[in-house]
Amino acid sequence: MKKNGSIRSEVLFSIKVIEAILFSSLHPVSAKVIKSKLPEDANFEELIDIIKNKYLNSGFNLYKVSDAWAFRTSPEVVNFLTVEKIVKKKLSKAALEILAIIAYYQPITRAEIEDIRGVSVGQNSIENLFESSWVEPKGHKRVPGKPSTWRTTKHFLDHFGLESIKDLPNFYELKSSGLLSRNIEPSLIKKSSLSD
Amino acid sequence: MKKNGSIRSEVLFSIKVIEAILFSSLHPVSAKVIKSKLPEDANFEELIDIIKNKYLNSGFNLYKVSDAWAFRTSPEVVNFLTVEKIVKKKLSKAALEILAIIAYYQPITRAEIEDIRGVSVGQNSIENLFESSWVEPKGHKRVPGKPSTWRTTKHFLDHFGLESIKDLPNFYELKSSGLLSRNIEPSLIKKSSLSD
Amino acid sequence: MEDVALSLNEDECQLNKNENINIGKDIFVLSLGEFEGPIDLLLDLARKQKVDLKEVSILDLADQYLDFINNAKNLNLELAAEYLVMAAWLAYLKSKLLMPTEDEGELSGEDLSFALSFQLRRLNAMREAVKDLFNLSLLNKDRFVKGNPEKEKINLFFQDNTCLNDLLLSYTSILRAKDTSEYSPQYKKLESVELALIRLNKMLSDNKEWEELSMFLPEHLFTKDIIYNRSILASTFSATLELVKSGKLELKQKQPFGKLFIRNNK
Repeated sequence: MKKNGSIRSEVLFSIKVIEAILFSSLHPVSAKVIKSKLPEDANFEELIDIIKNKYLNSGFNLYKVSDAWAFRTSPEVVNFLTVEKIVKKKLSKAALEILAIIAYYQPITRAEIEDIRGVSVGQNSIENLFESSWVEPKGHKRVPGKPSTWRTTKHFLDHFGLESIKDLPNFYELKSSGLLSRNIEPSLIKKSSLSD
Repeated sequence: MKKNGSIRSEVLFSIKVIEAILFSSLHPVSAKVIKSKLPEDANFEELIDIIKNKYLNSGFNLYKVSDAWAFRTSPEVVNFLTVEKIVKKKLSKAALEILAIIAYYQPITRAEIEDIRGVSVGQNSIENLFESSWVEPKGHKRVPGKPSTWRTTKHFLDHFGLESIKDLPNFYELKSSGLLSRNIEPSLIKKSSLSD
Repeated sequence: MEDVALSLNEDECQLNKNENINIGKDIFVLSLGEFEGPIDLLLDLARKQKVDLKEVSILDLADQYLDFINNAKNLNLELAAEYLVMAAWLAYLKSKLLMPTEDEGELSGEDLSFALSFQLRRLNAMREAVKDLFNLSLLNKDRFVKGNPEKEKINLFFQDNTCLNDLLLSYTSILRAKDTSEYSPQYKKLESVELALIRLNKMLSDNKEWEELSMFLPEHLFTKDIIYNRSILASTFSATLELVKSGKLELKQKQPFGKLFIRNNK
């Protein structure tokens, strides 16, 4: 295959063909299919070996999958392909209500939350808040059934910029801010100093 | 970048990272995205040059599309590829002509395209090109009515294998012959008749 | 982005698509529908002159176009207005070229024919450009993208956008909702006519003389509750009328808006 130390041009061309086939193919390409594209006298194994070595230190390497071949990105650099995206989202209305009730009435059981809301609390609602580190269990209430009680976390305080749970505006502060008036106007909500 | 004739290992690793990023992406990847994955002191232009040369004689080559890069199979070996058929969307003769006019005259308004073609441009012609990602609006022309102007997209460049609009066939010849001017004003008529 | 490949058929590249049109000959096949307007037709005619477009004789071109239009008219074909406008313009251009005038401020025949030739060359250049573009290495035809692009590994970071105001609004909405459920309207304190009747009956039992009605109001009439005070006045008067009607009481008034006097009717 080699002549005076230089790879013959037919070999170079066959290599190009194999590279392009593997690059453009949706699936690993079988030896049979590749061979069908090459001249009869091509030494398939040798060509594959050359290609394998050529891409040994590349960002992608030649892999054998059963009797087929494919290029795959090198595991070394796979972490550089990760795209990091920040998704901004708000808590759902229900989750926010439950969180607010836990914040104001902690420690509190699920049943007590349901009492306050007047509707049942979905099985996952509190668990979701727990997984997002908003709330955490705080022991059990000493009543029949020993239900878990919940309280807010340090993450909760951090997120809302509160030093302690006592910094949440109390009932009278809410009332004087106008947030409790019956006919609360959207403009009032926005103007409210609480939004700052 | 070189030390004792050998490329430093950080450079080798950066090359691997770029190769992997470009290899794994279907669409051209912008310089900005690639740079975000490299060390701060990496010489991006030099790295891209090294990769471009490395794949000059491969089955796939590095193409620059505007400010982005992509691997594409080499046109040399196209006959050896059996690629899964891609839906061919035929554009009408008129649409192709409008596409070419937008490419050569961009940014250009619908009225100016009509001037060049001598016929009115159907309401949907440009919109169809837009929906197929060949053209995009580029602001408004500061003339009465503030008409939208159009330009070709990065996808257009990618499709025709052009690095920039200046690489359009005969772009400079057409420009220097005055044929790329929009208006036929008396002054222009005399000037360009001299330029021939 | 859609993955589409543009294709250009060979027949779409044919610029000389109307080889069968012979101007001024006995065989005349007219198919205006193949032209995209008069400029397209003119370009086609210009290419028939088989010279560089720069060298095209505008005078010959005008003649050929006018012949074409006249033939169409003779065949009683309906011509679109734009073709007729162009014919009129070319006739004007022809007259300018044949009989040059020295009118300042008007474009000369040369200027006009250059403008037309420019327009034809410009459109022709774009038609050639379409062909040239499709001779490039096209994506998905000559060059291919990676067949199996790797799935972008995306790490999503959810950043919670909930602010304290959201929390407080949520809480206060709960409080307001609870408040509503316990809401009971407070009725104003009023004296009913029934109560006034009972009071009057008690007070009138042993009264035979005329007495002012105001004497029969309750002792502590002037409370702070003005509405209550007025209701007592109203109910006392209503009760009085009720008792008069049933014949238990007599009522008299000396003048309009004067004082009311009552006495037992027994």
